[in-house]
Amino acid sequence: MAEIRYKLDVFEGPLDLLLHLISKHKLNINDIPISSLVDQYLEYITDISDDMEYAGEFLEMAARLIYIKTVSLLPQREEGEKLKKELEGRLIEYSAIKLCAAALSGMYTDTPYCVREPLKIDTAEPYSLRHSTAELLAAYGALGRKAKGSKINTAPFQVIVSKRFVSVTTKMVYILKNLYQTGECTLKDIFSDMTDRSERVAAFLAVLELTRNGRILLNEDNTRITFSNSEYSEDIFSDFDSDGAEESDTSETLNASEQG
Amino acid sequence: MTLTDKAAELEALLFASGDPVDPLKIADLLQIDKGAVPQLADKLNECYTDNSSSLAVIVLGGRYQLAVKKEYAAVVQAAVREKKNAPLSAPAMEALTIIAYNQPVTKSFVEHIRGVDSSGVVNSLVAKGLVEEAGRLDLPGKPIAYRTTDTFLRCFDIKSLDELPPLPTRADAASFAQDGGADEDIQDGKGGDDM
Amino acid sequence: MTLTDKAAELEALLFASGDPVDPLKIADLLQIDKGAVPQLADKLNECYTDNSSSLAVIVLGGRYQLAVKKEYAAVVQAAVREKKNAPLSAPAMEALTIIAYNQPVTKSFVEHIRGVDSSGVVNSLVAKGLVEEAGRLDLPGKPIAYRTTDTFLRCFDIKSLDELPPLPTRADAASFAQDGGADEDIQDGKGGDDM
Repeated sequence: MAEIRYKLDVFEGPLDLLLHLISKHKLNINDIPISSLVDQYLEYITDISDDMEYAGEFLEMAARLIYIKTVSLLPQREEGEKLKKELEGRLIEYSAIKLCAAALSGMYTDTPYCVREPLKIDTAEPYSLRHSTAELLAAYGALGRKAKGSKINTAPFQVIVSKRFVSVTTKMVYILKNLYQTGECTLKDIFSDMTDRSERVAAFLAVLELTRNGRILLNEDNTRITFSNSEYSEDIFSDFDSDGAEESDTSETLNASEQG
Repeated sequence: MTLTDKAAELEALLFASGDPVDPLKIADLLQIDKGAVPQLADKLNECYTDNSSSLAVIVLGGRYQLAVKKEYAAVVQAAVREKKNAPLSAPAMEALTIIAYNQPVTKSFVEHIRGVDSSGVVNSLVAKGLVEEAGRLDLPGKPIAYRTTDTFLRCFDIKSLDELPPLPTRADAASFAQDGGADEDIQDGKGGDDM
Repeated sequence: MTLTDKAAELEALLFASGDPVDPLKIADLLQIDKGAVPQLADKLNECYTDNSSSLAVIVLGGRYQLAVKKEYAAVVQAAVREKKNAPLSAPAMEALTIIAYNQPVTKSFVEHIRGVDSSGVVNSLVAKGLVEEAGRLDLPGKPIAYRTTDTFLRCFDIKSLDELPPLPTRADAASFAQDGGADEDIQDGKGGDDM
């Protein structure tokens, strides 16, 4: 696949490939022998059909060539001739553009005359030309169907934008509160009714944080947690109370679990 | 009086920069000693005076800038005003229409409707004072929203946005589509709903 | 050689504008006859040459712009840290050629001639400032047309589109395709599709 891609990357597109084949096989561009061109073209792109997206333009041209060849075989040959002329015309036109692009690219300079930004002066004088509102309507008409824009609907994005963030502190309190009641619990219990990703991440970080500062202990296979030292338990909430932003959140959690 | 090579280089540098340039940077770019910069600037200024040029090197907070002498302020003002008052281009008018009828809208909304990058066009409308920022929308990335200004109302000679002409109804749009050959999409009335 | 009042005013005007200015506007702002503008610009240029200034008045598409002479491009580019004009890729050059010789044209016209989707290439030319929108064509779907800019003229060092090399004749193009002017490139595979 990579090889084919490399082979085709050399060309700007199907027209470029056709020009290449025409020059390589010394075909007459003013009267292309379609049959032999089709064969050579197909031979060239034969392996690319796996990658439709990449090769679409090349395949479309293949289909076109085959179509021209087919209609040329019919008794009524006018259409075939017409299509062939059209293709020849396109190829010659494209060839002219390539020639011209080569000439232009020689004129392109990487060090042109340098110019400057306009002077930035705040005249505090805004735009003052007068327009009629009919010009707005005309511009609207020029947009065609696209002008039928609806207002931005923020609702579908609410989920993303206002996604709940669960603080680690809240979860630390939640875990400790659990431990007051049970003395020890499994990690599974803690995560069991958490469905929200943010909540789970916060709880996980809370466990790590509590372990790090020595308030809980994890057993050997990291499945159960226990209080490491009950004497801390008195101070814990006062610690968190100083964290102003989290305060209301925390107390809500506490109330909820007290009621429960 | 003619300029030395280095003075001409300094002129080129200040001309293209626009903003004030630090002497250290000047010394670095011209490969001269930092101490020689003031002298070079003086030289350039002398030359401008001698030749009755409209330009002058000014020093702002220790940095150098090329500017127009005060005597020419009138002509400069006129040039800038003229620029600001350049008539609206067709793309600008399109973008203004989209903003006027859908405000507040983001640049990407304008871009979506127009089908091409419209950032520059919207910026030019802001520069002309026809459109202004209107906070950020509650969308991913918190994009800036834009709305029309009082200047807009004045320029279009209306008192409020209510006076904007009504947009063609769906039926009108459909017949427009028929004459104009525009799209079927209008029929179902939800052209560009998606962002 | 010293500047006359009007020449100095012209200098101030062009300096402030930055962009190319139409001679009609110059005549209007300086209150001179339109026919006197080219002469005045010549005067200013003469003066710049005499004084070995780094500046020059250039004419782009019939409009006047103050610029830095090419000799000083290196120092200016270092100063404004403007990326050196990256060479244009082959696809970009093809698209630019098609637009330059057929303007105003739509993206689908470019695509038709090249035989490949050209939307991205045209967008990149717009981003580079070589090409700009030129309104919509009265065709189904109201497509946007594109044309080349003043920057295009400046980057190809021509004063107007008339100075573009003539398009190859049909016969030239046909024989080019036949004797394979492009052949060598293809053999060693350095077509270079990347932009």
